[in-house]
Amino acid sequence: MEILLFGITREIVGGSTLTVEPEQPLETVGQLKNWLADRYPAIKKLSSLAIAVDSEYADDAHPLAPGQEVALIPPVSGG
Amino acid sequence: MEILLFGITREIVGGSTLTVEPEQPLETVGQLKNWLADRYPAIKKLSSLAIAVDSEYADDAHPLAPGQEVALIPPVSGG
Amino acid sequence: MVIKIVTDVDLNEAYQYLQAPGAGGIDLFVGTVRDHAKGKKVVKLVFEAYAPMALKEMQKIAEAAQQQWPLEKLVMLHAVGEKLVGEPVVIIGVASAHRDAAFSACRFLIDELKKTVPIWKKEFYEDNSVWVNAHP
Amino acid sequence: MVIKIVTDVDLNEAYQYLQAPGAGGIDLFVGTVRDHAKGKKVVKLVFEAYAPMALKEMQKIAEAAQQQWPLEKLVMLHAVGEKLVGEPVVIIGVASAHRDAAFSACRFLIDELKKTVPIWKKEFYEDNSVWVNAHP
Repeated sequence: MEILLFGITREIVGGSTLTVEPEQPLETVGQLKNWLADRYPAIKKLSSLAIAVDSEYADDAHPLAPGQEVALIPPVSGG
Repeated sequence: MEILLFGITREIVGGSTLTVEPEQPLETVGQLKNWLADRYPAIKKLSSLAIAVDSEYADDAHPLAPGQEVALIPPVSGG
Repeated sequence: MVIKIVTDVDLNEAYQYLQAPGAGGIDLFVGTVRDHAKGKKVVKLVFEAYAPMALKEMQKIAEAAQQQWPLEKLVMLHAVGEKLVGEPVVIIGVASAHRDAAFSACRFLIDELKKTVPIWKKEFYEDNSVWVNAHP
Repeated sequence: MVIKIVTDVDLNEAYQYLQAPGAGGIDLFVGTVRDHAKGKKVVKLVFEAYAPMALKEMQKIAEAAQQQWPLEKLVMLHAVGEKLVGEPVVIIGVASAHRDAAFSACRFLIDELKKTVPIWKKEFYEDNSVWVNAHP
């Protein structure tokens, strides 16, 4: 699974996409968040972290499936 | 005394200035208002009528004196 | 602070006056001629001002706003003469460090302008015309 | 309804989209780059957007505003890329028959935009830079 990165998460990971290759399949948004937090401690220090699936905010229970567009949404600051 | 007229008061009187020549001197704004109301019944039908003396709103007790700029201010509707 | 009574109000001119490095939020209100009023079709408006007094009253309102909110810049432009449907007749603009002050001050300025500034609007419908607010 | 993410936001373009014969009040909010933030001198800002999602979220906010207020026209323009002090970064505009709705909707739109739309701002000071809101 490849995920899109923006803002500070792009800088934390060091690239605008991240290829996620877990040992066990990540079935939900919540599992993806945990996987990321384990590998990138800096992510845990953010004020918040949301995940978008197919460009909609997705809660922790949201299922992940092949072919989705998944993106990390660190705290927004537009305007 | 000459007074400036605007908007509907200009149309009621039929001119942009009115020369006020009272039998007895008008000493206050209130007296001027009464004088006008007597002569122009249409003025009494307005929602309100204010008088400006030297381009400031003046209350009924405000004294009138030669050399002042006096204007009738019918209900405003700018904006 | 820029306060003017003019033949034509211009949005770009207003925006120009609102430039300030300390400003983060600019709120601009533009009053335009609407094609209807009180259920009737409006053809045009004509505005008349007692200009020296109107400018003084606008100045007072502007100073009141500046006392109440921390404003970087403030502009009030009002048109006189004939205005057709869609044309702008008044522009109020405020620049402040934060948007809260900009919105609140802009709203205050247009509300107060409508209450006290000696400017009069005649509405022309298809069959007659009326000085707005003149009668109860 | 016009919603865009662009390199440069333009006030005249926004005003153009707000023309409507039934509109009597137009409120425009322009967010600009302020020369200071949290007591530090700001040199520039850089904006980044997840554009397809940002447009969707802006659309949702716009629809929510249209349900809440009777709006004639609505425009939301947000810039991306590098912006210097004084430059506009976001323009929100609303046209309505009456000013109450225009002010309220404009305020709602900018407030909601700041809460949910996936756009990120990096503030560059003289000595360092920070992604705004990233950390508690």
